[in-house]
Amino acid sequence: MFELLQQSLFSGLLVGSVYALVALGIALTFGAMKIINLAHGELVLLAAYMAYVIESRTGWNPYAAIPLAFAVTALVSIAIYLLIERIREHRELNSLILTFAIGVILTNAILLVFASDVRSTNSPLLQDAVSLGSVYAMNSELLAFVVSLLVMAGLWWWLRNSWYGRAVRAVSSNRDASMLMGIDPRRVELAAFIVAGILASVAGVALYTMSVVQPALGPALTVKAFVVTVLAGVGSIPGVFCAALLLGVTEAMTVTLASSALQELVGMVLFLLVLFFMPNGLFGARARRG
Amino acid sequence: MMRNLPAAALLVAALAIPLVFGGNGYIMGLMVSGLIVAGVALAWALLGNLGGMVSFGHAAFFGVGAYTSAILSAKAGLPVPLSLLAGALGAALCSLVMLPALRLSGPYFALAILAYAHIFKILATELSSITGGSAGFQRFPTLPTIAGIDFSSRTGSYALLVVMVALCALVYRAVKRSHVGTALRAMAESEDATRVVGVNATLLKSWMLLLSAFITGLFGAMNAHIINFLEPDYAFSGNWSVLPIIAAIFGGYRTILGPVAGAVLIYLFDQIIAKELLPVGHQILLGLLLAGMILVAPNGLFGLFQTRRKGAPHAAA
Amino acid sequence: MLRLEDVTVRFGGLVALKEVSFAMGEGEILGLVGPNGAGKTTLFNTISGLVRPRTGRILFKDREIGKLPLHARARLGLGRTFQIPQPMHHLTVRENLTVAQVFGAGASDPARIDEILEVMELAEHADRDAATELALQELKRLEVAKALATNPALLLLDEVLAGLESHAKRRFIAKLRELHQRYALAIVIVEHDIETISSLCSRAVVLNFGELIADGTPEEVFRNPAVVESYTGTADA
Amino acid sequence: MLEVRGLRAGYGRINVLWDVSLQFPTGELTAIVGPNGAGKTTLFRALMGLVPHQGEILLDGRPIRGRTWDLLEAGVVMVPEGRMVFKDMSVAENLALGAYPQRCRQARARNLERVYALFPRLKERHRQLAGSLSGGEAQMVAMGRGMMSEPRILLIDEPSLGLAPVIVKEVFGIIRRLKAEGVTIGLIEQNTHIALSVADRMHLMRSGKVLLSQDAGSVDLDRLHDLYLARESGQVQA
Amino acid sequence: EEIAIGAHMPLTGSLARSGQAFNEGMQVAIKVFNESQSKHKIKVTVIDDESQPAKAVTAVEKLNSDGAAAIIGGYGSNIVGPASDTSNRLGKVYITGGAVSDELVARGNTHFFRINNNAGYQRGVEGLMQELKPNGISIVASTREAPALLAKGLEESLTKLGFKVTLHPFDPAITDFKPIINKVKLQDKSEIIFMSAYENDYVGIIRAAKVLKPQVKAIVGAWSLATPKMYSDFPDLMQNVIGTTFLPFPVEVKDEEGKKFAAVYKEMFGKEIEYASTLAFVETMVLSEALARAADAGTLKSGGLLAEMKKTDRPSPLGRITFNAVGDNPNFALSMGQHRDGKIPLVSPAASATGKIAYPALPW
Ligand SMILES: Nc1ncnc2c1ncn2[C@@H]1O[C@H](COP(=O)(O)OP(=O)(O)OP(=O)(O)O)[C@@H](O)[C@H]1O
Ligand SMILES: Nc1ncnc2c1ncn2[C@@H]1O[C@H](COP(=O)(O)OP(=O)(O)OP(=O)(O)O)[C@@H](O)[C@H]1O
Ligand SMILES: [Mg+2]
Ligand SMILES: [Mg+2]
Repeated sequence: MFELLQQSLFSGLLVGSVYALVALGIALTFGAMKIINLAHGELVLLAAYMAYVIESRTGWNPYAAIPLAFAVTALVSIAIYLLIERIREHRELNSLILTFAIGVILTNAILLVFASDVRSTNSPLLQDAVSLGSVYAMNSELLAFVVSLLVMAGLWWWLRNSWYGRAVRAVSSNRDASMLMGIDPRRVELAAFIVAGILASVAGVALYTMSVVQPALGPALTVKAFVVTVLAGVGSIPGVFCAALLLGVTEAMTVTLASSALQELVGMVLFLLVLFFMPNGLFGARARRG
Repeated sequence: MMRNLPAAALLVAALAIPLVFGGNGYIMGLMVSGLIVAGVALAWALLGNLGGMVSFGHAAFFGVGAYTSAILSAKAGLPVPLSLLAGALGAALCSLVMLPALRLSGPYFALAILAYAHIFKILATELSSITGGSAGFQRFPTLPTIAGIDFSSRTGSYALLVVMVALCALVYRAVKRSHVGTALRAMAESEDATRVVGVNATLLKSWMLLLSAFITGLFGAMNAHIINFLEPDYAFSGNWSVLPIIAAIFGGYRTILGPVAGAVLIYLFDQIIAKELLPVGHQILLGLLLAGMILVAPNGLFGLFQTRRKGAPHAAA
Repeated sequence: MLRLEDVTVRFGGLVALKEVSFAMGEGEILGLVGPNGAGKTTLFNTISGLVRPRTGRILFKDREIGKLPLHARARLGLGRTFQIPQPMHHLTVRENLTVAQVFGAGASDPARIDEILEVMELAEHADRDAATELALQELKRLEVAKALATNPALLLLDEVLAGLESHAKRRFIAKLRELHQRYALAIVIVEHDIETISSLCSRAVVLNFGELIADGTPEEVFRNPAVVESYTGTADA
Repeated sequence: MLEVRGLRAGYGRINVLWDVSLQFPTGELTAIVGPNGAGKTTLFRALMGLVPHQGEILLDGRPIRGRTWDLLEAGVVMVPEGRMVFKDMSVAENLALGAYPQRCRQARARNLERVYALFPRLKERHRQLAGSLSGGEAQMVAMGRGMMSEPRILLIDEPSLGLAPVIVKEVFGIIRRLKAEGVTIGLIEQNTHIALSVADRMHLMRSGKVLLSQDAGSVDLDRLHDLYLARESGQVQA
Repeated sequence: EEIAIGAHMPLTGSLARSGQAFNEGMQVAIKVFNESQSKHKIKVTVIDDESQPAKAVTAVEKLNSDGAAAIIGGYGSNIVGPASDTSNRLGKVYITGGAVSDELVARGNTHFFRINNNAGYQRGVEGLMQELKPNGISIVASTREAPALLAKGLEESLTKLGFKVTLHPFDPAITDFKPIINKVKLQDKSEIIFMSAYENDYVGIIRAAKVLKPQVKAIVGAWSLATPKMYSDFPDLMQNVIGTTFLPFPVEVKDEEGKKFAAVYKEMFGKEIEYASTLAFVETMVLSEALARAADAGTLKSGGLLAEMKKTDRPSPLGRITFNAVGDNPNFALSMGQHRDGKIPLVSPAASATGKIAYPALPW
């Protein structure tokens, strides 16, 4: 029994780290700009397919695809922002619909270009098993864990130490007042979207190396990421990481102790419980105002 | 008189369609599906517009309505008209479980409802002794023949749905025009301000959730008896959450007729025009249409027609 | 009419109100003054139900209202304004008043609303969108109008006169007097302008760091050394 | 020197300013008074590029094309009413944002100390969300935030609004000090007496027009009074 | 004489992969049939049902109103169910190769035909198990409709055959299978992992098994596993894995029809035939022939097709095809094929085997 739990705890942590990677981009645009980018899952997916393109064409390690993936996701991300920027009324609701529409467009574009086949890495190096004591993992999973830790730290540092982080939040808090501070709202928001693009590109490549991708995956990724974001509490980047790990572990434990058919159920119940009893999320310090 | 023009036009169109296409099962089938979406879109818009709550999970009510009605009519032998009502009530009852979510605002509420939809879907899969599990549930009665009208025929279903959509629209209108409607409109963005003048915000919002769930459940139940097959993936499909949102926004979710017209138009556009142009991936056109609409006419099709009411929100600067 | 007994409010480590007790009678106009952050708005929030006190009782019309929800207190006849105006969004000025009247006073009376619009000099703005098309002073008048529409017995006014130029201020004060007479209103008013308090109120209480430090006629209160030190400062700066 | 010529501005369907022309001479304090709804705030907002407008705005004789953030870099800063703080950010973050323009980022720590010294209450509450501050405290944040950016030209909208008398005195002390340091100041103030005590020149606005412009030393209070009450109209130069 | 028929296929949505393969097989059949004789020309209109029942129902209605003589059904029992109901109501013959639920033939629809069924898959797997005689079988099954049905059926029948069976149903949203495989490894300790799922799940499950290396002797799966495509996409994962199929690879089709099919398929789509396309090919051929017979007899307009369908009795790449009273094909049974260095020999049942099973059969 102990061995069983040990392995599932470990697996849960690794899966959680990918949830975190996917969630960070959403957490950034939502936490900072109150804009939920419903096309974020598709951005991640797009990056994953770039990894597939690079791997299948050149045989290189999928991680070599990060520059290409970044170029593509950043472009799409910028396009998304330029469209959102044109919305004047009811920005929060309308941007939701707009990004949803963009997600539909991307999903179908991916379907048209890459067909509905399932894709995943073939690199033996990444797929090889490693054991840490009595627990096992794929190389790619450990790598993704480390990458997600680094990315999280990087993002956290950026939001903390660059003027952008504060500025983005100021813009979403009060646009006019932020302009009076000398902030160019478009510039900082665009920067946030580009960073979200970077995050998506890394997440996509990591996803490709340790899981299976297919065109219809986008919305599921977005929802999971958003659940993690809310679980964490808006505005807390380390919180996203912890919440993602918690979700991963909870799911793995459900599989081990009960049935794998209940995994999603337990995840959702956990989410609701947190939402009702800790409306600010597990790590969100800020008051949520109506 | 001018104000009722769109409504009159819609009514004429609704009457004309069976006269022109009555023999064409395909068109009538599309209309029926479109009207189902229209009903849910209306319910969604009611909650969104009056309750100020954006829901991502109306599939929950839709599915519960469908299963409740199907199971009661098949296993308990309830006559279908009653089971439809029971389905609607079942959905409303389910929304009681969601009342705690009313404390949440904006995206938090939307996501909480989505979580509920997931949970109900998984329950429907797991409680296979009642629901038939993922294998699905079939062989339950179709819509009955009453007073010589066979409601299970395409034209019969169509007539039923037109009447139901119209009834729900009237209820919606009555609520919206009442003082309750005015108070609800304000509550979305200024809850404290409304409460200190004596509005019991929680209660009013609860009523809206209940009403919206009721309507959605009703249409879910009708759809079940029209399609005559249920399985969790279908009854609780994300489509029942997403399509109505698209339709409502497209038509103008702050209007009453917008969601209805939006649903039918979007559905027909997607199925007739988009599918013709792009057999695979035709939803890309839907996406483009929706994105364009939000950018060009954020208040939807009907919002475009409506002369801007004095004092309506407008963009400053 | 209104009685507070040992009301204490905390925000985390901060004691915003410390065992505050006072009572006021029917038809009284009470001035509530004190330095910034003394707890005046918090006191209003506590009475109207936005903030739950840690300890203490609040009695209104001889009824304990400490556990009642916001809307119930409003229906009992507690009207209040917000220091930072909070109009009801998406509604016109007139609709704001209608909602307040229907839900707060329990009856619909368009004539009365017209009257309030007239009195509060909002008639010309009646059909503007309250949240996006009014300037600050208009919003403040709307605050008072909304509270009046609920047909209150007690009106809590939080700095409704701040920022008015002197003539407008005088006009407003006269109006308040008239309302007070006509509807037999009891009023608690927060104001930083000593003159206003002196001319309008028969009695004033002073809060400082959440504590009630003085209670009496405005003259008495403003002569109180503690008040002078913490609030008015020396006569000339 | 900041100058406007023939400024027209408004909100959507409503026009508020009608051909307003006035100057904020370098190193002087220019007070603007006038009844409520006269368009004083709108004038400042238009100057800062927050409200669409027609007419010319000149900074040191050169026309500026109203990009708010360029103005900030050039040292033109506005202190809005306390409602315009960043409600869901802490006091410290609000103040830090005041130092956003490139030119004053270096001196952020020093300026923060200065602001905390002037408003000790803000130092106590530096972690509190600005949205939960009392009205007066929020006003202090707005004022402090403006001072974080080392303004060359400072436009202040009703700094005394909602402040206790002691604090009002302090704030005007600060304004005097800033003026002494050579900052050009535009001030909107309801209290004519206080305004006159610090101003070099005074303009009276009414219904979106400047009706009276006078040197502070030679203000005719009766005239002012009359104009407030609208017994007279028309442009008056003194 | 041109005969118009219609088809609804899930070209988009969750079942798009299978729908595409079905569509290809069907197109090849039409071509082969039209070229094989010159009297009749079959024309097919395909509508995307988006993997949704309501869309499939309207598709059937549209095809009917456009004058289709019969309808070829799509994939997935939940979609075929309501669609074939509608077709039945409209009096149109409906044939499918993608809906295996037993419920479908219990409805008493007179115009419903299908060439495959759950029982056929079960029989294939049961045969293999009886040959291997493992001490225990762990079934890892998606809770989606078809996989869940197969898993349920197998759990019952294998238990009846005396095997120790453990069922692990999983939510389709799952991506990490290590916790499940870990249970197999530490709790079940069975010798066989049987997967009833779809392609993406197979990849995930086998990867997890490769990492945790449970003491199993074989990894076996259901549909869409023993296909050349899976091997070419994931060679490291598929080696030695066993799945249901009926054709070895490279295709060693003995019958003329199969050879023809493979050749035309390669010509049209540039790849080898696979499992789903073969199903579609066969159903389309069966239908086409019945249509031709009815047209020859001049009864096509007067409902003669139904009678001709019932008379069907022909060999096919899938084996013999006949229809019983409820429209089911009682002869349907599958073989098991094993991935071996890019080839897929049939390893069970012994009668149709083209190679010997490598056992233990593991990709590591
Ligand atoms: N939600 C809250 N969390 C933390 N502190 C709060 C909260 N609300 C109020 N405070 C603090 O409590 C104190 C009292 O605030 P209150 O608004 O009652 O002051 P006030 O007397 O109305 O002052 P002013 O004259 O400036 O409006 C202030 O210091 C304020 O910062
Ligand atoms: N956002 C807005 N939309 C529409 N009209 C507005 C808006 N803001 C202000 N106004 C109108 O513009 C006019 C001038 O407003 P402004 O705020 O400039 O006045 P002010 O002179 O600053 O007065 P106060 O002393 O009240 O601050 C007012 O009549 C007001 O109705
Ligand atoms: Mg206050
Ligand atoms: Mg102003």
